[in-house]
Amino acid sequence: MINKQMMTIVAKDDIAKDTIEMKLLGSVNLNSAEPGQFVHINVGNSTSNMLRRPISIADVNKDQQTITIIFKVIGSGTDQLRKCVIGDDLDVLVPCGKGYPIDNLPATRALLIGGGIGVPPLYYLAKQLHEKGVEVTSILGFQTKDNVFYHSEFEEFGSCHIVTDDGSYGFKGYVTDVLDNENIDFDYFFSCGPTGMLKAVSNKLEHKKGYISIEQRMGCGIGACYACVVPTNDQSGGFKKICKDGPVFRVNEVVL
Amino acid sequence: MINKQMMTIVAKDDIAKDTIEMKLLGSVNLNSAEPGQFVHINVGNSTSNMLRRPISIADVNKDQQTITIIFKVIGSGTDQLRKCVIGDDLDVLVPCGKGYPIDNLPATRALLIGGGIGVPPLYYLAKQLHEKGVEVTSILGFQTKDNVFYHSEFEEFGSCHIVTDDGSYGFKGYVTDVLDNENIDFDYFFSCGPTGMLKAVSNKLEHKKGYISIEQRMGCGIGACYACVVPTNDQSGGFKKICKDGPVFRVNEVVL
Amino acid sequence: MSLQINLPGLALKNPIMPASGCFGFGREYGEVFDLNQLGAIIIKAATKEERYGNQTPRVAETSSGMLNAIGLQNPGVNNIIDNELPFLANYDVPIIANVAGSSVEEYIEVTKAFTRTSTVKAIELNISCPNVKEGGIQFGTDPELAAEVTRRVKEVSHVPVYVKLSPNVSNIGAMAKAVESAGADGLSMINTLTGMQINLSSKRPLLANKTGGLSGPAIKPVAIRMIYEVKQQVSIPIIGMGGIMTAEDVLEFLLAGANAVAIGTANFNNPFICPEIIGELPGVLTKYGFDSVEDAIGKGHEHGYTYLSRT
Amino acid sequence: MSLQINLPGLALKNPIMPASGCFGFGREYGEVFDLNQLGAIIIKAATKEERYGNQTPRVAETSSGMLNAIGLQNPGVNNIIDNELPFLANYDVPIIANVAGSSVEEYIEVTKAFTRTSTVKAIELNISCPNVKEGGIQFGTDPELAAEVTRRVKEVSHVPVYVKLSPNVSNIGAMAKAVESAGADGLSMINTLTGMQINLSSKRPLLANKTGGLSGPAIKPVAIRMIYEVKQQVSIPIIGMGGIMTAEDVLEFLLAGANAVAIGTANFNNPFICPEIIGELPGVLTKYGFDSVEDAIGKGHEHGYTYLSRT
Ligand SMILES: Cc1cc2nc3c(=O)[nH]c(=O)nc-3n(C[C@H](O)[C@H](O)[C@H](O)COP(=O)(O)OP(=O)(O)OC[C@H]3O[C@@H](n4cnc5c(N)ncnc54)[C@H](O)[C@@H]3O)c2cc1C
Ligand SMILES: Cc1cc2nc3c(=O)[nH]c(=O)nc-3n(C[C@H](O)[C@H](O)[C@H](O)COP(=O)(O)OP(=O)(O)OC[C@H]3O[C@@H](n4cnc5c(N)ncnc54)[C@H](O)[C@@H]3O)c2cc1C
Ligand SMILES: Cc1cc2nc3c(=O)[nH]c(=O)nc-3n(C[C@H](O)[C@H](O)[C@H](O)COP(=O)(O)O)c2cc1C
Ligand SMILES: Cc1cc2nc3c(=O)[nH]c(=O)nc-3n(C[C@H](O)[C@H](O)[C@H](O)COP(=O)(O)O)c2cc1C
Ligand code: FES
Ligand code: FES
Repeated sequence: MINKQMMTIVAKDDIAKDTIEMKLLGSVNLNSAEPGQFVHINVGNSTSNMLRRPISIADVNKDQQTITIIFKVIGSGTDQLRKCVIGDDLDVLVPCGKGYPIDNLPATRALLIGGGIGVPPLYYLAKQLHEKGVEVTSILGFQTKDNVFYHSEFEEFGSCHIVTDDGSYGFKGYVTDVLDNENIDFDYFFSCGPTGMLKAVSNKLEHKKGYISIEQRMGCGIGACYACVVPTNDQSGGFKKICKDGPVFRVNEVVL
Repeated sequence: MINKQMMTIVAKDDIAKDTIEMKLLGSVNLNSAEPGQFVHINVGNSTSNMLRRPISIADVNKDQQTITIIFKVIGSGTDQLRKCVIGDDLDVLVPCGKGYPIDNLPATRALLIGGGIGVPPLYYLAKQLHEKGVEVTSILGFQTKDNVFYHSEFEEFGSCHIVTDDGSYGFKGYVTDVLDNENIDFDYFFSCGPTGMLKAVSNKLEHKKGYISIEQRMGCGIGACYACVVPTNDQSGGFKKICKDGPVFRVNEVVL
Repeated sequence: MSLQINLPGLALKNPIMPASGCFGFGREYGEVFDLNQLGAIIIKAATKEERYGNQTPRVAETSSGMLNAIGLQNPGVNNIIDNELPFLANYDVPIIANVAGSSVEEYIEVTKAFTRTSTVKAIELNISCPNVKEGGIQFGTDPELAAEVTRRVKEVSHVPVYVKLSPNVSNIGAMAKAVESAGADGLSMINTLTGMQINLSSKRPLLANKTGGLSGPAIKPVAIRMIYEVKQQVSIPIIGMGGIMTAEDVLEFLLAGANAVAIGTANFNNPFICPEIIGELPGVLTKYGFDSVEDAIGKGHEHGYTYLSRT
Repeated sequence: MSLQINLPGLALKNPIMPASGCFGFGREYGEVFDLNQLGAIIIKAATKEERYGNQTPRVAETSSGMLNAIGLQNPGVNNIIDNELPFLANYDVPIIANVAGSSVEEYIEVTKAFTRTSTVKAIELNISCPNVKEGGIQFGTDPELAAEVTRRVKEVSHVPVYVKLSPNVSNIGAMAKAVESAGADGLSMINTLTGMQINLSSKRPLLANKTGGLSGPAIKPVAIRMIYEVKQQVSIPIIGMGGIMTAEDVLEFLLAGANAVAIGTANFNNPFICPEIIGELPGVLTKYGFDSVEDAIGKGHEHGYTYLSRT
């Protein structure tokens, strides 16, 4: 169940260019939060930034009842969030949406493919998969060296390939180049990143089972306003709400 | 000349109910600021509180290059100002308007009559008059005990009568009751406060020379938008801009 | 304090209801708070057939507001009656059905369909949709078309009809009077102002639909003005909306002449906004000297001007 | 980078000018910064005779905006020519005179009066004033009245005429086309949206005039939409305005189809806003891939939609 709670910022770090990691301490139990779900944060007041901002849950610490978020400053809302300091309270809807359904998944070797600010949700996923004994390989793509984060964090759970557009860190190229060049063995893949990347990955891995996480501008974030719909791929004229039915979908479940 | 400067809050105190005294350190010379002039403060950002708030200059310390303002929290702008803390910078237009023209005034005994949040500008006036050797008597009216401020400060410059609507501090009644009951000798009076009070004072003292300070909702604060006009009393159909020609006017110069 | 208000077809325990399109069919918010607290619920627009609506992005944020171009996505009136209304029937809250269409016939058919349920206590006739037959002119901007659709819908409706006015008009009073004479039982105002945002990077309108409806506090002064203006020209009640964020805003709408209010965009910012405002309203009414909601309605039209005072 | 723009009658060094009514006759802002930096100056509305305007309060603050009801206070066109224009003639900046009136005759007389000065380089015809003869209908909401007044003013004007459109209309495109066919050399849009604020304590409209014009960022989406809509229907240039606060906002107006822009409310928040935006504009144009102002005009109408991406 989604609840609205005030969460206190207990840690804040710059981890890459314009990229901030924050730990938020909950006032209501966070145990149900799953990898792939997001929080919907009120970054304004009644006149500025009317709409909440969706940010993925990058990690959950059940002992401390904190969640970690990682966000990139791209506009007024994330800029506002950047200005918050340790000790500030944030008004957050948590947890929102449906995460990666790994509980009942017969996965043994997982491939995680993340792009840019789509990387954060994969971290908590990697951690959970690793805990369940699933072998994890990751491919993370960033624009350039300055944008790279969490390389060593992902390496804790298995091998991690980093690519950058300009080769300034790791391999030069796209995440799909790694798929071409390395012979990675996996039974399920999980991907999150820009739409272009998700399309390329879905095409390349079209015969594989996998899950992708997508994004869209949101109004309510809870399924009431129909701002964030995406058509399903089954020609039935059906649709899914990204905020409620997603943001995680089976590959090819929805039209990218 | 009005200039726009960032001023740093160097002191902040609650001096009465919802009434805050702030000292602002200028980055541009403040020597020209006169009693009766005001500052025009930007209390918002581009989306909230678009309009600046006019607040009287309550004191100037030329050595330290600070000005003092005293304001009452009555709405969103003053509430925003209340939230500012020592060290914050405020975007201020200073000094605005025309003050009490005491430099060339042949005053020897001055009577100051202030009501509520109209009291602040009279403080710097009292100080300046006192320095010039003018004998100062003040009558200050407040709603109730909780609202009273600067009693002892005014007493430094001469006798000070406090009245409250409910008699919870000083005399019970209105400032005009003091005029009736005490036989105060003066050649010029100076008044600032709610319009009702200014009217009552102007009527009672109609044969006396004096100056009053009035207020109106403002747009630009510098004389360009015609938001703050007040008709003159000379039947000519003329008008004055409170922000530029005032806020101080000769008694009976403008229609109250 | 009594927050009760009686309007045609609607016995409201309080004047607060979520606005159409901002609350779906109540399910999601029903998981967040007890819907029984609400004065009424205005459900999402119904059309005859299922509609997918516009392409995404469908929302954009603006200064003190937002744009939306959902495009009337809904499962069609029959699905709404069969699959959504039974859930809402569990609550002791009057349901108002927002009826949309692109021809007079469609409005009539949707309204007729609703006669087969007793859950719907009133119709909110959404005349901001373009009239396809008349070449895309909005029913909501032409007094004659608006009167015509009102009259025809009234003929088939078994419940009172509130006509929801569009603010994108030169003369809101003329629109209000036209639908009043055509038999409207009440008005609902305002719908969104048409707006656009252009994305600097992509160099095109941000919304896939290009234009969208502007809502939120940005439009409140327009809503208040229109309600004030219309209140002086008609005698049917008004459900007011447009930028309400606080109980003070509700009182401002009541003073302008609204008999009840709807809250749209604010739900997205704070899913608890409706019950919170209901809780705060008695205190605000008391603070400004009113004994009931009824007491405050239209009171902004009476008093003389009082001067500023900084005491 | 070249910020130059040539419009009928106006060779602008940059596309930034203060909006009418928000800059007086330039004297006060002239004490704050060097007016020679401006692209042009639109002076406060001129009527035939001196006007005192409305009672105070004349302004109110709203979410992301403000209401004003100054009521066209001005010393009358002859006083403006004799006492205000000589000051402005000292600057190397084209002056645009905003012409107001409550009858076609008044518009004509004011325009004629301006023919006796060479300081005024263009007329901005403010058709938002009520037409007293026709019973208070605004010239700005009736295409025929608007065309009529435009035609008559064009006959007597020795300089190009920009008609300033009111956004309080059902069909802005029809208004724009009407005045274009009547000979308008350009458009200026948008004027303010009519709004109201009710004061809870006094229980009456806060402005003495009751209604006022809403300006500021709140109305920017409406301005952008109307300019985008009109750009597709007329071929005369547009001076865009409504809520501009930043150089990015200016680019949004250019993309929507404005050839130059005016800045109103923002001057009150920051008296240096015009020169600041002029300073920032080249950087913003470069950032979004433009080599000049000219280059950006109307570019929001061309590009296909590109998806969101969070890389
Ligand atoms: C399910 C989900 C999870 C996300 N997780 C993360 C994350 O972990 N880290 C991160 O940095 N970003 C994440 N994003 C993207 C993030 O929501 C946007 O970057 C952010 O909303 C931008 O807000 P802004 O005010 O800075 O930008 P602005 O452009 O000023 O925002 C204007 C409006 O557009 C919306 N918007 C802009 N870009 C996006 C976008 N890419 N997706 C959705 N809405 C957008 C904003 O929410 C706001 O309503 C996620 C998005 C979704 C949908
Ligand atoms: C020349 C002058 C000097 C002043 N000096 C002082 C002072 O020293 N201390 C002090 O506490 N107050 C003073 N005031 C009054 C002060 O400006 C208002 O209390 C303040 O603007 C209220 O802002 P707000 O946002 O809290 O209220 P809101 O009611 O939310 O403000 C809404 C709008 O109305 C305007 N407004 C509201 N009340 C007044 C008012 N009484 N006068 C002018 N504008 C108003 C605001 O500036 C704003 O634009 C002075 C006013 C003027 C004109
Ligand atoms: C996302 C969204 C969807 C809406 N859908 C509808 C709708 O289906 N029918 C309708 O009559 N109004 C619709 N509206 C308009 C609202 O009901 C309301 O009139 C408007 O938003 C003004 O109120 P607000 O400022 O409180 O949001 C919608 C508004 C929003 C923001
Ligand atoms: C205080 C004030 C006075 C105005 N006076 C006039 C006027 O005399 N003539 C006119 O055509 N527009 C007038 N306007 C409208 C502005 O010129 C401009 O069209 C409008 O404010 C939108 O721009 P903005 O949002 O940048 O303020 C006035 C606006 C304000 C705020
Ligand atoms: S954001 Fe409202 S339904 Fe998804
Ligand atoms: S506030 Fe603009 S002229 Fe006084």
